[in-house]
Amino acid sequence: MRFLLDAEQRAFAASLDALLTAADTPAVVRDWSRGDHTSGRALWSRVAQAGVFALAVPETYDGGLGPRPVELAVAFVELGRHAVPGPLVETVTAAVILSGADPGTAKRLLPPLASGGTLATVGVGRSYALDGDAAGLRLACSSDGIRLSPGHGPVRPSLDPARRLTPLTPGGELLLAGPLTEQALAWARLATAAQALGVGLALLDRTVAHVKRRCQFGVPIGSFQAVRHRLADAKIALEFAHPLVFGAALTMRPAEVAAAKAAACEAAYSTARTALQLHGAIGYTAEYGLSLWLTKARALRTAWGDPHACRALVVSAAGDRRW
Amino acid sequence: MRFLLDAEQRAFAASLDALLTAADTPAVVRDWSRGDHTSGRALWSRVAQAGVFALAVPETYDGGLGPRPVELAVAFVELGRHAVPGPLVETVTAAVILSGADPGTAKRLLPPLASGGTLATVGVGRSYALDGDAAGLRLACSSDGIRLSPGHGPVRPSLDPARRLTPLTPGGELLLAGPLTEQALAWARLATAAQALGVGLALLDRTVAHVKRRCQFGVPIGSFQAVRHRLADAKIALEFAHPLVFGAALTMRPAEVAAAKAAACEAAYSTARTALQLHGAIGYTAEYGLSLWLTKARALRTAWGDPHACRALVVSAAGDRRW
Amino acid sequence: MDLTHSPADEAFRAEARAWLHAHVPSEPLPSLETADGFAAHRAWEAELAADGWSVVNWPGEFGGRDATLVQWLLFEEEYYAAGAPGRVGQNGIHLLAPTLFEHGTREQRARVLPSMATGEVIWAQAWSEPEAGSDLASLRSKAVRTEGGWLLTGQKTWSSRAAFADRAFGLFRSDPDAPKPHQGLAYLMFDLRAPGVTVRPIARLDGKPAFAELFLDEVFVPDEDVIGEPGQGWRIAMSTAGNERGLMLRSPGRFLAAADRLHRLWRAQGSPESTRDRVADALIGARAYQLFTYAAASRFLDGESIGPESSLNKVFWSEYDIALHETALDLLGEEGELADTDWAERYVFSLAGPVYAGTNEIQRDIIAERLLGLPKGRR
Amino acid sequence: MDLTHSPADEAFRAEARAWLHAHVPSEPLPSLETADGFAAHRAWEAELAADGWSVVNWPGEFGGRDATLVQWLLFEEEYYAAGAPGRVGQNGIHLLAPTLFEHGTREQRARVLPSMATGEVIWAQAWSEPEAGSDLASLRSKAVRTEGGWLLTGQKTWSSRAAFADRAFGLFRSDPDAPKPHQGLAYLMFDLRAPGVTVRPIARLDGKPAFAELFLDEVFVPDEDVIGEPGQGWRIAMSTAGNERGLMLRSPGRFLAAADRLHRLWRAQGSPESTRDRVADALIGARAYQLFTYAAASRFLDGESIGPESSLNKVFWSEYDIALHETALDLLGEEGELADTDWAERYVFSLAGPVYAGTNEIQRDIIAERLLGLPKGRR
Repeated sequence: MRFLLDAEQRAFAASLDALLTAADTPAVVRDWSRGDHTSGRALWSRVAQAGVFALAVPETYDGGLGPRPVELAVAFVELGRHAVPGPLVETVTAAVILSGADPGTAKRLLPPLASGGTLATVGVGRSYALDGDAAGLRLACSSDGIRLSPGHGPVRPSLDPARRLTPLTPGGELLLAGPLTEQALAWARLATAAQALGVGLALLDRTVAHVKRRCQFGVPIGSFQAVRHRLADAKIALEFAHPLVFGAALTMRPAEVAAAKAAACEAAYSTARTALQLHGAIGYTAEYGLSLWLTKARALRTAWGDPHACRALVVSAAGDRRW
Repeated sequence: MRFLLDAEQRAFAASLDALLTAADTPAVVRDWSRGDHTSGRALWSRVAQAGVFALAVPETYDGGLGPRPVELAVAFVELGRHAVPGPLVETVTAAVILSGADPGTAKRLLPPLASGGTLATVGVGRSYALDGDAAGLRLACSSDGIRLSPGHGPVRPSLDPARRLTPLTPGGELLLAGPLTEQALAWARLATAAQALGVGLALLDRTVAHVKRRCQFGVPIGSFQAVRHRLADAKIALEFAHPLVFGAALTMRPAEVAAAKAAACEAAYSTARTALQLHGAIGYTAEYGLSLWLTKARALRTAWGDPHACRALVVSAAGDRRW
Repeated sequence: MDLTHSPADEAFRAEARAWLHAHVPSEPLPSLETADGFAAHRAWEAELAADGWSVVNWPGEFGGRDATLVQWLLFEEEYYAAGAPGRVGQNGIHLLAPTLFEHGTREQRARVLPSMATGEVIWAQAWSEPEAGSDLASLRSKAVRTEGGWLLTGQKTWSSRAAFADRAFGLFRSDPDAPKPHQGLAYLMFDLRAPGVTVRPIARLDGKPAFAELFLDEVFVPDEDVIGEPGQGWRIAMSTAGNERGLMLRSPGRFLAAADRLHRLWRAQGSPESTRDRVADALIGARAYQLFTYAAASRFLDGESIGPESSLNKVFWSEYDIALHETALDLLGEEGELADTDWAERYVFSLAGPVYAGTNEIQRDIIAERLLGLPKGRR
Repeated sequence: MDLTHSPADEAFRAEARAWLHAHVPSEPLPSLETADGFAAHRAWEAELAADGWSVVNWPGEFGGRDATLVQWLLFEEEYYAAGAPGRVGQNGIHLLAPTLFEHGTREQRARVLPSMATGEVIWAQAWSEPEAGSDLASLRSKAVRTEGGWLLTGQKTWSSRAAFADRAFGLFRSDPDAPKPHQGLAYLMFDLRAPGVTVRPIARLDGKPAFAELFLDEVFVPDEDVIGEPGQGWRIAMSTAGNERGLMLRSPGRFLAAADRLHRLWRAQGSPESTRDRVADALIGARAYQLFTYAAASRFLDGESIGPESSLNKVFWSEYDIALHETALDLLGEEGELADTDWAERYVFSLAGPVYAGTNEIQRDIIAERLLGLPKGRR
């Protein structure tokens, strides 16, 4: 038992952080939100080169380094912290789905996901798929199987402008029989939970910095106890979501991943509410950077299973075995 | 439209307040908690003389002044503020039940309730009745009718030591056919809501006084913003429960009364939590006066329909008509 | 205690309901935070005004119906129950007009109010400045005396509606030598298209330009557009701020209608048991707010003024509004993420509630100090 | 990252489980806050000690098993999962013993620890005074030098377990002339039945004497019962307070068992949909607390100390515990009002959590200042 990231994992997080700090992510987000994917694809390539998507691709395929869910969670915390746009979770999920396809299909489709050459999205049932207009590979999941969707419908806006929601065109090549597996869903939820945790951490950091700087009535507002205590509560929520995310990555049990998803998304969203309140009007504007994380915290809450659905899974699995 | 208490109603509240302030209610509560009802009966008589129970007894019966639900709510706010023990709500409910009995029964049983000569309790189904050991009249309600219960089982303690819970002995004279009416339940809930509101107001008052007096780190703790804001939130909850209670008393529509019950009990309970936290350890002791209200706030929450049951009624009635 | 309305009031309510039934657009107008939507909402103001429904509580001479406060509340209940559009003219109607009635001259009222009532002139507020959020007394934009009037120079921000509005009102420092920071301020009205004014729209979270920054460079304002004495702006504005946070800013009718909408959504989603308590709380909260307002209106009609208790009201409705819309988004599940829906627009709007018109932190400080009598803290 | 336990640790866990399965009383003991219950719990401590399970992480010479921190966590998980009784000796075991290990003499350890391990001597804490709640530095009870020891005079309060315990430990002002209030304090152990000690039990909300006031009138304490240097009591106590708020005060095993209990209650009540989310949050919170503790234990094993992050832990478990028990009472409906049930006893116990061992307000101040680096506020 040693429930801490090792030196290599910490170094991986630090290198991603450095890469994303150097990139002008806010500008990339603005381009992406307008449907201009050029700068986003460039950033995507660098994220892929760092090995992020390869973590979800089995080692047996070209470019694969996985499955390594713990390292994936490490990466997605950083992607969330830097508000990187695009179908990140969906590309990971597509890789896990395709790992279960026949070897020929997997061998054909997985390497471009690992290398970053192809962005993928995944739609389940009639719900929207993220960034279908940017994805080169669109998987449509229904109860009868998973198909390579031939196209996508018109983009609908999300509360998070960087998320472009698209219905997938029915039909296309059948890749796998049967619905989305529990395991693929667990990967989607784990990546979303880690991303949400990163979003929450960024919101807390930025808000702490803001309240130290912003003065009212002659003193920094961070010296007001109501402000201090609200930030302390955000810190507590995030610090207790953190081990759930990494515990889930270690076991990959669906109920444990669902617990992490619910806790990380609730912590991120309540931190977003706190961040907005403590920033005041400036936080409510689209142009101030905070909005990148604020709106994502809301959107990730319902992506890949809202907190209520996740909690339902936790309760139904309880009693079967210890955590 | 004039949604304010009139001068007479305000004078009634003030006279009850004076009466109860002069009585040593904490000592009465301690006696009552031990099963010694002597001082409680004496106080009960004075409350009855002030006309409180008569408000639920129709004018057509000896001693009756009612039905006057608004004045009843005025009275029960004061009874709650002073933590008066005994089957207050139940005596009112019994009066409303008996008003629907045949005139002979009503004429026999109602006047002693109005005068305070008899305390009554009411049990519904298999649940406990309050203070069955003190009550001279015990009504047992079931789906087949309401009976004069011949006795009561052993007292079980409540979290509120002043509430002594007793099962009622089955059998006895059948007074009315059919279950407890919606209207009688509405009176029980209105009285409980008003009592809970009074409990919450007392908790707020005492806590405000405490934080002005109690010093830590060289200043009154009432100057700390976390303390100030928590009390502001308690004030808001109570101030918005208040009009619901009086609005319900005016209309006596079951859903409106249920809304008042839910809101008043939630406000009182959250104020109790705040009061306990801001008093610190002293508030957690049985001997310090605060416990009289703290424990009652919890008990009243579930008496006569917990918040969830009350909310269910609100939702099911919504849409039928405007409030 | 009495919640029944007089026959005259009920007749007024019935007349409003009938008119609204006949006139409310069957399709929602586009968002009023867009150019198209602003124009559509302005046209709706004109339609309201044509039949005397835009400012019911104003005197007849300015386009109103001399409605009582209670009648105004009933009108608002009917207005929102009918699903009528948001009021693009509300800054002028609820903030500037009460100030003109109390502090303006007869000439100002005659000149300003009729075009406000018809929507011909839409007003924006210009209170905040970059360095003065909750701390209004530290305003720095100045008004310098010139012949026949004043020259305004400085920067205002968070000016709601200003992206598309015609005129604005706000406070400017007219006497830099006044001994205290909230003295020496003038309350002025100015044209957003006057020479020297630059309007820079600011997009809110969903990208819509719900407010703007105003850059003012020696903007001329004639003396006739100063309200009250030039040094008394703070006192005059505070009486408006009382109104802003008081009865008129958020009428109970809004929330009664919102709670009904939520209840319908809940039923349409299959009445899930897991959100039943939250839907009930929305219904209960709307009724509580309505009755709280009726009680306040009754006290007002008794001659009492609306004092610090308006802080209770502000915290209540702003947190209520967010909770209601969060419940709606939760009910919608994944669909709740979509931005091009009425629910999303209303959710985004609700998020600003705890920040503007005096942050909820400031309101809680006021409640603690002035309603509970707690010692002044350093906050 | 690794959550698997070594074969040795799993063997330790299995041995503990087997012993508990064979020994845990089938009926709950009476409340330990009553005279009968205290005696029954003391007997249970002796039964634990007889087979070496009362203080597993202590060295063998004092009655322990030299268990590692991880083994202690596993023992606690098994202990509470088995429904074993509350620990009447916990004040001594978790607060005094760590202090003796760090600051006591070899003689003190040999004299005090074995009887603590067997429950023969039950210890009460004596920190608080009437005028010093969160502000411990303002203690006034004094220790005056006398031949061969000290004379204690003053008043202590909120002394948990003291109504029935044998001995107590606490801080006393030994040097009234020390330049700062938290200097000049001595950390002392004393007999609750010594001449000059008056114990007045205090009843908590449910009437049970869960703590007591101590009146001390020249109570003699020999030098051998002073821990560390007489003037260093504050520093010594702070290292104990770190333990108190840190890993040992509330083991994850408690809450894992409590969450399971709640889940069983929920199912017994028909699995109502309306409380499903709250039951899920209890299950999730227990797991979060367990994993948070595993991470802290891992850092501790790496040689890091447990610092201000113990404040996160304190706020989390104390609010978690209340929420869990409120959910249980809500599930019980009217039955939840009954005071003579395990759920009621645990609910009342949980209510004290946010107040003791440093109020949650103080903890949030520490989090803001030391973990977030916010400026010191006046609170």
